[in-house]
Amino acid sequence: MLEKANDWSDTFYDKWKPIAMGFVNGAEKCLQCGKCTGQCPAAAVNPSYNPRKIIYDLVNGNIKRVLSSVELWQCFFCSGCFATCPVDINFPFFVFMLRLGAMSQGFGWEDVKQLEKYAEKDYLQDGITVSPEERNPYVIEERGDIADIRQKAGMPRQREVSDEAIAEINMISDLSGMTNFMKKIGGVELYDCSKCTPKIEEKCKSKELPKKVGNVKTHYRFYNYGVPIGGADNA
Amino acid sequence: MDEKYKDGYVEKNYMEAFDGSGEEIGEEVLNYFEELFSLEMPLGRMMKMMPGMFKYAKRGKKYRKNLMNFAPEMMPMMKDAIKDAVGLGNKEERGV
Amino acid sequence: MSKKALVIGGGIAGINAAVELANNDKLVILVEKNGELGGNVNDMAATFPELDEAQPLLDEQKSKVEDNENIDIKFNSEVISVSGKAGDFKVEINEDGNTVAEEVGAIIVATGFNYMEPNDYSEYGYSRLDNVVTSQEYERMVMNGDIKKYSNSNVVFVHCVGSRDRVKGYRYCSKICCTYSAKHALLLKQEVPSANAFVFYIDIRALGKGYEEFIRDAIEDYGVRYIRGRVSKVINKEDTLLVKAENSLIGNPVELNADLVVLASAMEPQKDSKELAEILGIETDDYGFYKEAQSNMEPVKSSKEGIFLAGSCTAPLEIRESVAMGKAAASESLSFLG
Amino acid sequence: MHKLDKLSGIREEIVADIPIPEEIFYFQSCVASNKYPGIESCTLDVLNKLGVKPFVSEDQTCCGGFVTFANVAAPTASMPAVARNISLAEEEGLDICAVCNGCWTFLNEFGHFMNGNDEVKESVNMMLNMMGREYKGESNIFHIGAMLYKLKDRIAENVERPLEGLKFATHYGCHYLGGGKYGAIDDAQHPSFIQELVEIMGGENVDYTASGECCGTGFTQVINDKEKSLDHSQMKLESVRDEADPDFVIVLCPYCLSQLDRMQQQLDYRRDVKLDIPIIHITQLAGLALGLPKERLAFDAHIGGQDRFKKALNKIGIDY
Repeated sequence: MLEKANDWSDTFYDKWKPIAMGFVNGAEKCLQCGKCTGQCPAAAVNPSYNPRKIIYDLVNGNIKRVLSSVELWQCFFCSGCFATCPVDINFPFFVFMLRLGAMSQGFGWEDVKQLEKYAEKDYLQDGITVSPEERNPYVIEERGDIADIRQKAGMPRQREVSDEAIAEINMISDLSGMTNFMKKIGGVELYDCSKCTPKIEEKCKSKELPKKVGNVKTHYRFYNYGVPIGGADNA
Repeated sequence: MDEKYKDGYVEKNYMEAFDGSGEEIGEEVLNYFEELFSLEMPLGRMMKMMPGMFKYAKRGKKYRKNLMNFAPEMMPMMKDAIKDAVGLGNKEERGV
Repeated sequence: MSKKALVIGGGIAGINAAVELANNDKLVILVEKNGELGGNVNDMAATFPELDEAQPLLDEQKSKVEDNENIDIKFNSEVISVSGKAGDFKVEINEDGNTVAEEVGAIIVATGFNYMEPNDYSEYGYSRLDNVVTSQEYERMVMNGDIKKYSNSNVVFVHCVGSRDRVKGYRYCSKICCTYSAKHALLLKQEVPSANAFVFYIDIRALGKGYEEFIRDAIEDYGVRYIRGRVSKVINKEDTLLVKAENSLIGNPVELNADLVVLASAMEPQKDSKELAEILGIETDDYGFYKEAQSNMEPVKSSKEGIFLAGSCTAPLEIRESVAMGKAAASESLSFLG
Repeated sequence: MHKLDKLSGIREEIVADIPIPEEIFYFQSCVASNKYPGIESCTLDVLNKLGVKPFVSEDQTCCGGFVTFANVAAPTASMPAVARNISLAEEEGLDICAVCNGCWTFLNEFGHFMNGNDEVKESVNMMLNMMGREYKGESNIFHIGAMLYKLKDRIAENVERPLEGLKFATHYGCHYLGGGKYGAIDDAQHPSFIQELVEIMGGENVDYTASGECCGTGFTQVINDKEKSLDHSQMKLESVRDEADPDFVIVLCPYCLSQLDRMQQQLDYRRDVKLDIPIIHITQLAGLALGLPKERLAFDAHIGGQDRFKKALNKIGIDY
């Protein structure tokens, strides 16, 4: 498809830098050398993922393509690109910011929704993001209850976090807007593909998608940086 | 490959997933960022903080004491916030 | 009475400046830090873009200096102090531990450059892995025939090691690496036709007469493969090396098994260039290269009257331009030599 | 092929700046506490044995890195959460020692950011003041790996159980050396300080091709895109099994430990890939050498490589 460069946003990148308070900057220094992609673990398993292209689009203002892409959500956050970058661009921070931007446009909520329980149930209730409850039955079968192992090692059956600490992080959550943010995530209704019938599928293609559900508009994301090759595995 | 990524769908390319031009979308995202990262204390934000402070205070005497100690610091901020709310509209003046 | 001239540095630029002055019946003192003339060209197997053997050419140049009665060569010596003004400099030279005082009318600085040692580039494994060498070491391997053992193997040439890198290297472009990497690949193909040469580049900067054609010849006639992408990592895999990069024209990561990796290390100013600048009283830029009086119109004049610049002490330069600059500096200095 | 003796990337100037304190604030990690308690017990015992008293605070919560970078929390929540945790150590006048690469980077990175940005610091402190706390930005944050390296002389003096005849491979993890490249004690691409510690403890180092690769967790990919995450872990683990075949793989980060350990079981069930590789944390390595009892090492919390655990531990005289 022919892309119209005058549809890109000339001002976006210039304006967002001060908003991010210097937390992310320097993308304009990019040489397009490709050192980041060459060592990228995500690029090694996702053929279309490419940090170099995302930076390129951001600097040139084609944020529509960045925000609506599946690729934006494939980053491993390993910081290998930052470690090797000849001009010191901290790419993972850009991904972090761009994901927030994508969420404001209604992309990627299905990923974030899966993670919400870690914040709401574990972090805010127990003060610990990883809960002692094991969700994988195979692991329990193999290893048994973690509380027993803690006890055998001479520690209390459960790591204690004081009530005061939990009250404090809950207050931080309320004050900083985290609670509201999470409510928004909880309010998203997602399309359940497992319940899909051929009939719905037909509709899915012909009818206007994405649709508005709850408070947040949810969209499907696109493989904007090239449809992945390599057969069904890469869908 | 998953149905939703097949040719038919991808053809309805990312351009159509957005309502506005790149410039408009950029502005939208920037406004969102501004709200998300703002450090100012407008009245609306103060009001949002109230339930959190009540919840915190309800937990016990010690928590209330922490809050009471903080009250003198809070009054000038409240005043500022109300002043801002009265002079709504000009963001630059508020030092965003 | 005509005055003597002082030339600091016996590399290719210094040699040409000295010879040019001597041919004009001026007495020249040539100060060389090492025990032999020639500087960095001593490590060169061949020149581009004609692939002439470098050593015979250099020997010819050296003999012009050595046979010349007007030139007094001081080996293993350094300038330790300079005073006075243009036309009337008083110079102290440390020659093999003895201090010699001289009076000269003009000074030509031709101290040259240094190949950066890419020890900080741990991702390329230099000095950590075997079979990872710099271009300088590779030229020596060509000269002593070590590359013959790489038959049927993959040899990878990596551009921009230390150049165009503001974190671990220098922001500038070293200018000649593109062409000399092509030269290296060509030499490999000529000596060992069964070897495969891969060159990883960001942009090709062939800024010189015949350079572009030289690189095209390498691609078209010799089958050197050019891949656009800076190498991200060189790791060892059993007995060979694994080179990881992105093919950034296609947009996919690539992996390549290599037997030898050649790093085109950046040209940097001599380590002591700033100290010499202080002795001479001339200005340097942030990197340590000497600053010209005016970058376009006065390329060989330094910031101080009577002191002239030649060759790669001003910026990364090829041989051809160093020679031209040496001669230009000689002719400009004539006016101070009475 | 490695010329480790020729050039080590360890940054001596950073190592020299690490103090050897009498007491340190032990920053508990969520994975260490609730999945691999051996890391927690070993850290406490090892620090005690080396003459550094660990201070444990029940007021400490999780660093909040996961919820922030998973985009579940508003980013404004992460700064005060980090500041609150650091302020706990400041109240005691202690430096912080983190056992997890994630905790270390998150506290370090955001702490630095607040120190350099008064506006943010003020706003964060306003929130903390409501709870009677204050963030000053005085405590340093060290990784346990760096602490152990700094204390290597004391380790050498205290080795009770030399690890002779055991082979060790290493996995440094991304967020200590790569993400925190300006604060880490070693080079990001050719690190060697764990190898040095292993040598001090009498073990043998083995190398493999994928030693510098990411574990494959991909932060949230292991939840959202499990197959891709498995692809990467499989590549890494197969390289370990085929090329190095070590008795233990030492990791710096509990999150990497969790991934490399648990994915062995997943790979077995889903793809029929048989791997039997014991993965242990660096504090457990130190615990082994310093002669901690097997209960405190708590290797029974690990899923993968239980057969190898038995063999290797029997070799150095532990009845496992």
